[in-house]
Amino acid sequence: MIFKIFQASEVETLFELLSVNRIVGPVEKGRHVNGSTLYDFDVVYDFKDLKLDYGQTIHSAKNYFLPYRENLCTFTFENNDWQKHVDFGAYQAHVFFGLHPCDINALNKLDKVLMGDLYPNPFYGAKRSNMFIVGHSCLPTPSCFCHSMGADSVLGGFDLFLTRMEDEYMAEVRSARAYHILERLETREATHEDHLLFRKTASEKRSLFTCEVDTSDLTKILDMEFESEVWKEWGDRCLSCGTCANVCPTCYCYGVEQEVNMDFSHARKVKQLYSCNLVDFAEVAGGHNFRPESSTRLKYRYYHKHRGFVEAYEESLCVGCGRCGEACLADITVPEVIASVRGSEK
Amino acid sequence: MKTERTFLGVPVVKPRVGFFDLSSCEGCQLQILNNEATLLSFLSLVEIVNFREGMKEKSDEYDIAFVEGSVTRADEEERLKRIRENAGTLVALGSCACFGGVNQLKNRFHDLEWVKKEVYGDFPIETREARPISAFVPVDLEIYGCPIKKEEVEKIVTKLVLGHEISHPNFPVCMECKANENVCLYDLGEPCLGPVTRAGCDSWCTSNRMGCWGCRGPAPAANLEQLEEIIKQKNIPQERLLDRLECFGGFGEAARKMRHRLEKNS
Amino acid sequence: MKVNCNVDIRHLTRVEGHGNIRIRIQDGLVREANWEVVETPRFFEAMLVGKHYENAPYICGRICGICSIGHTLASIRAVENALGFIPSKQTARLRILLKHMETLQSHILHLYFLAAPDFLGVGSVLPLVDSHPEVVQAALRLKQLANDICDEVGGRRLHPTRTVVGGFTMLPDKHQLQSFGERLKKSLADFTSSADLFATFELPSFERETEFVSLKGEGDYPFIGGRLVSTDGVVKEEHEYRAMTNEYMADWSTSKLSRLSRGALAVGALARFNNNFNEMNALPLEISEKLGLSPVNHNPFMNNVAQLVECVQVVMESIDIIDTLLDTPWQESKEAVEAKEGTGVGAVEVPRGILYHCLELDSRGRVRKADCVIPTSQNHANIHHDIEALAQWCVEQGKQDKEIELLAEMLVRAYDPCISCSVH
Amino acid sequence: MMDNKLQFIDLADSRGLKNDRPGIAHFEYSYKAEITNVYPLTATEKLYQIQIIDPKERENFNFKPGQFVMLELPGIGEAPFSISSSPIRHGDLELCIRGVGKMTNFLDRVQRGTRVGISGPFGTHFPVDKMMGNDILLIAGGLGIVPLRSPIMSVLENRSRYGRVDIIYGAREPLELLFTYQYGMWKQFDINLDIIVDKADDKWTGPVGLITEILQKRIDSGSYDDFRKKTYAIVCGPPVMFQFVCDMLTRAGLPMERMFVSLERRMHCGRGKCCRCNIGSTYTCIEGPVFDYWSVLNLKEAI
Ligand SMILES: Cc1cc2nc3c(=O)[nH]c(=O)nc-3n(C[C@H](O)[C@H](O)[C@H](O)COP(=O)(O)OP(=O)(O)OC[C@H]3O[C@@H](n4cnc5c(N)ncnc54)[C@H](O)[C@@H]3O)c2cc1C
Ligand code: SF4
Ligand code: SF4
Ligand code: SF4
Repeated sequence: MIFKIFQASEVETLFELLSVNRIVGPVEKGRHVNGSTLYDFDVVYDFKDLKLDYGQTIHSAKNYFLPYRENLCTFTFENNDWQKHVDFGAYQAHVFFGLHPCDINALNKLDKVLMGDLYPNPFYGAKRSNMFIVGHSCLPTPSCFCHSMGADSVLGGFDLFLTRMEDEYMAEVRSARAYHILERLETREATHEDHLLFRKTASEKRSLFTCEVDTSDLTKILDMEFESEVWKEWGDRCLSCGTCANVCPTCYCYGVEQEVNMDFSHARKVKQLYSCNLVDFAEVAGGHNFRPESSTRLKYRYYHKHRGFVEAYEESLCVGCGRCGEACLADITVPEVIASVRGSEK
Repeated sequence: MKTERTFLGVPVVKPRVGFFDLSSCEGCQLQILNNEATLLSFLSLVEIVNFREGMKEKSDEYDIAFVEGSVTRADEEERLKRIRENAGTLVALGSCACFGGVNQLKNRFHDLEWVKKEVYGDFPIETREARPISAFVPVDLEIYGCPIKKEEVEKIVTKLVLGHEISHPNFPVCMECKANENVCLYDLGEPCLGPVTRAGCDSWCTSNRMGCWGCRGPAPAANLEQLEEIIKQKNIPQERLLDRLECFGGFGEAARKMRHRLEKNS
Repeated sequence: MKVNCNVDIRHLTRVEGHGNIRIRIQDGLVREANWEVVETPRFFEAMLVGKHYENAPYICGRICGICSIGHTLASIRAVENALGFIPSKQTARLRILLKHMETLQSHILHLYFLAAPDFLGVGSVLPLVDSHPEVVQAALRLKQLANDICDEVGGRRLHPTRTVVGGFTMLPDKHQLQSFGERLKKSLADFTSSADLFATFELPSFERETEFVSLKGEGDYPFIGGRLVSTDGVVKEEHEYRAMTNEYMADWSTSKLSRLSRGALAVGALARFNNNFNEMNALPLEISEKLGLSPVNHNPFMNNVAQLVECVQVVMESIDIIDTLLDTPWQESKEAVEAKEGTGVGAVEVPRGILYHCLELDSRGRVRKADCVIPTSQNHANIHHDIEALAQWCVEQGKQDKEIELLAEMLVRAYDPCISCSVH
Repeated sequence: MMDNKLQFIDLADSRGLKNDRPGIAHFEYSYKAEITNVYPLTATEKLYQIQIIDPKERENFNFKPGQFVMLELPGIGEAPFSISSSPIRHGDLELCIRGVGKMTNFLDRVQRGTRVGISGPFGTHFPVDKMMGNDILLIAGGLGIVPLRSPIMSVLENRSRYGRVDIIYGAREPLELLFTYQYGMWKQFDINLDIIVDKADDKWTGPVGLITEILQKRIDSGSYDDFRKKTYAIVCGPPVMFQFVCDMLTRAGLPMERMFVSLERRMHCGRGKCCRCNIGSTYTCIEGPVFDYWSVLNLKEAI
């Protein structure tokens, strides 16, 4: 990895250099009743709108690579025959400016399921291959626990990662393309002092976490506590609304619907991201539901993320971004649920 | 005039349809006309043979009857029964027909004499509690919404004509609201029935920063106890939740119980 | 030849709501000529009692599916007047724009889909799809434009979602507004061709002296708030609306009825035109002249023409409003409003005439008493008298059965009555 | 500045994700096929013979018993179905489908000649090759006979390579029995076929009761050692049924790794992406639908 140092003010130059492309980054979306600012990812046209010091966005950036709704194919009908047309829905490259380590880690996890395995998903793959990612360092929010999930720093999956150190940036350069763009900025080589400062910044960040999840032996504990009463309690609270999955940067499950045009000349097959908390997630034709109670569905969500995925990929499907807990109206948060399952409620 | 068409080799008949209205604002019917861009395609899908608001000719021979509005008078019950007899498929169009709609707001007074007096004084006028049409006749299909969402209606009617089974979303409005990446109304300090209301409107209101009022009725797994808890925790007056639950009649008993509870406590 | 005629129309078509026409003419004598309103009452005024004011616009919008925007705005105005709140200029502009687009879509709906079939000798717009495709296309285009703007400004074309006490929950997108402005400018051409089409329609020359009531514009063609006037010279303030409507009941109608200086009064496009023609822009005036409409006109069939003229007026005003909005930076969309005791009246000109909502609030902002006076209810008595006069006129003209029936239907339709709304 | 413009790369192509590559079942690729015949079997089930139209694709389409395909009716829906025909003979694919939902009820109205989409084959299979030289016990309840028919055919075609073959098939009532026209042929191949129904009608002369009653007799008729070392079982049917049966077999000494079941969960893709069929993080569509019973016991809430 190549490291470069540049003045904080140069980041605007970087933005301008990249702005011939469509840039997606954190912007302000309104004000919470408690006075704090609400952020979300959106297309940014003006550097002034880019809020690099955001805490956490409400939604992840997944709409840009794993859209909530996507056309899987269209059919055209003629004379009792039909043709199927598939379009992966990638038309232009995107620059993601200001992704935090958790969100880049989330992409890396999604890559494993959606680009690896038996049947790589070209809809995702085509978009994923057309991204230029500028990561940005962050400070813990009251609800994030990425360090517990090992996602507070990111080793790959980006082009450039910027760590803010006082009034300078340390840039980790991961791709040749990023290297060439940085050549147009005023940068210098990182010195030993910079390396020390980097470590200091990192350890300061670590000391700021207020929220934690104990993941030791978690896969086994989840199995042991499969029948635990706490699931029922959480289940009673759950609204089965699917909000947690929608804001989650790693939730990818979906449902498919087909619809025919009013003149029967076309049809569409539409995918919609789903959520395992929704009542009919595991319902099959004829009405049998494998998870009829909200507690079994909520439990499944934790099993998939913190047990099953770990077995399959040796890492959890949760990056600890804290979004689901923030968005959940019933205040169901990962740290609390896991603590209660471990029997160590705070 | 039934035109023969096929889809995947299965014959598709162009059904004769009628639109009828009981007590309502007639907005749901109007939504069909409000479909400027696709109106002509809609007309190729069905043959409209009875539509008082839009045409003079009327026929009592129809395959599908769309009935808008709730029943609030004896003559409406009679009309509804006649429509049921004529129609192969009876569709309840909009929240008034499905749940009683805003019309049932007067039911909460229980004293209809007071209601009449409040509006008409001593002038004699006939009315009774507003009820959904399913209280009087079997209903084959319900299309929710106040107003109905035209895109949804088109999808549903296409399926109806094709003979492709129709199912409503089983998840609440929050799903669609999140997919539209809205800021949650609760973050803005406003109440919202999104977590308990059946989706399908594509979060019509919340995408416009208006909290959901539950016009489409409850989602299958609606957790109302928890929503009440949330409203309390967020310091939003309970009354504002009640207003919404009560507005369209979809939450029937739950809303009545809540009113009873609040009135007892105040 | 003596005229004999029985007209019995149950549930008149191509109008909103349920009404019947009954005419009995024996040997050239009009025995009976009635307009009956049989719509079921829904008791909106009672529904609101005890509810917080935030419910009023939301619920009242549901009085009517065609002019839900007007009802919503009237309720909002009533609440704001009761609370002594004056909306910002930006809010006022957006509301007027929204109101105009409702007027446009409603007038177009009436003119092309409900009224035009009579003049073209068909039962509905459906046959026109094949016989007059360009007319239908133009109508759909105009209506869609108006509706699209309602969606963008009000959140929804029917039962709007963004309109609340204090302002809007959300503001329209400026890029969208700009493109709407352009589409509106282009639409003016459609009106010139519409005017040509309407010039070919033969309107009955029937007239009956009528008192016309509307808002009075001061430097503009009025739509929201202001003084109330009549062509008989009555002038009242907004909060004195009861003196302008004088509601009463009659056994032939489930809707309340109104009167002023005479037995009946009329509201609507023709009333607005008759009272405010001097506030109109040049182009609409030009069109009105071309179509033979000049003040004060007492032919109820001319309401159709007045609607067409108003379409042009609201389009031109909307173009200006959009320009102003584009030139001004956005302010906060909504201002905080304090609940307090008070009574407020909101008078709004909706497509069918002047609409009043009056709300009495208690100190916690709950509705103690609500009163809504709907334009069509103000028109019912006049329609009733017009039918009598029309029957008489038909006898004089020697018209026959079918013709009388059609003329009676066309007369009622000309008022563009919104019956379910009038009975609310 | 123009060189900062990111070149749009059609990486989908270079990664082999492109749409137009028949043969490998890429994500949205399906074979166009034609329904060549429809045979009503009972009041609710029909047998569909389906032929992939392109001869090359048809030639390359190979599957193993127990695997399933996704059948697509354009504009109507797509759903998973076990292949019920012989994996060895390259005839038309046979699917036996019950009308229960949106797509299947529409399919019920569809005539021969209709074009459909087929993708797959997907999933794991019954290891019939490994079973050679052993006794085989095939147990089906209700619609479970459908996925079982393919291993049955495959065993028939290599009959001499297997030891004793028993089929135990239970249905609710005689009218619900599937593939009745084939029982005679199965028996000709020296297969012990036991059929039992829950409720007899006037014409029924066979046994009435539960599958387990017949199974008990079968277990009693063999030796424990045969069971432990020489027998494989395939059990298909509703979860309660296969749980009962498998427990019984376990008690009789049949090792759990020698019992196979097929799990049916909701599926929207068949390719391990939609997550709907997951049990924990096990994809029924990739790691299943065929599992040995030991794996099933280890899947939380599988049954
Ligand atoms: C591996 C496997 C093999 C199967 N083999 C057969 C067979 O040979 N014959 C047969 O009749 N049925 C079989 N089924 C069940 C069959 O898939 C369902 O009956 C079918 O999906 C119902 O689809 P629908 O659109 O009519 O129902 P709907 O209820 O309308 O279902 C909508 C969608 O939900 C999913 N879904 C619903 N029920 C099921 C279900 N039981 N299993 C999987 N997905 C479901 C599908 O994606 C379906 O398109 C099998 C299922 C699986 C998983
Ligand atoms: S955990 Fe929370 S966000 Fe997730 S479904 Fe339940 S209530 Fe909704
Ligand atoms: S605004 Fe309403 S619908 Fe949207 S997420 Fe919040 S609670 Fe759910
Ligand atoms: S958001 Fe709620 S109130 Fe609004 S349309 Fe949807 S269901 Fe109805």
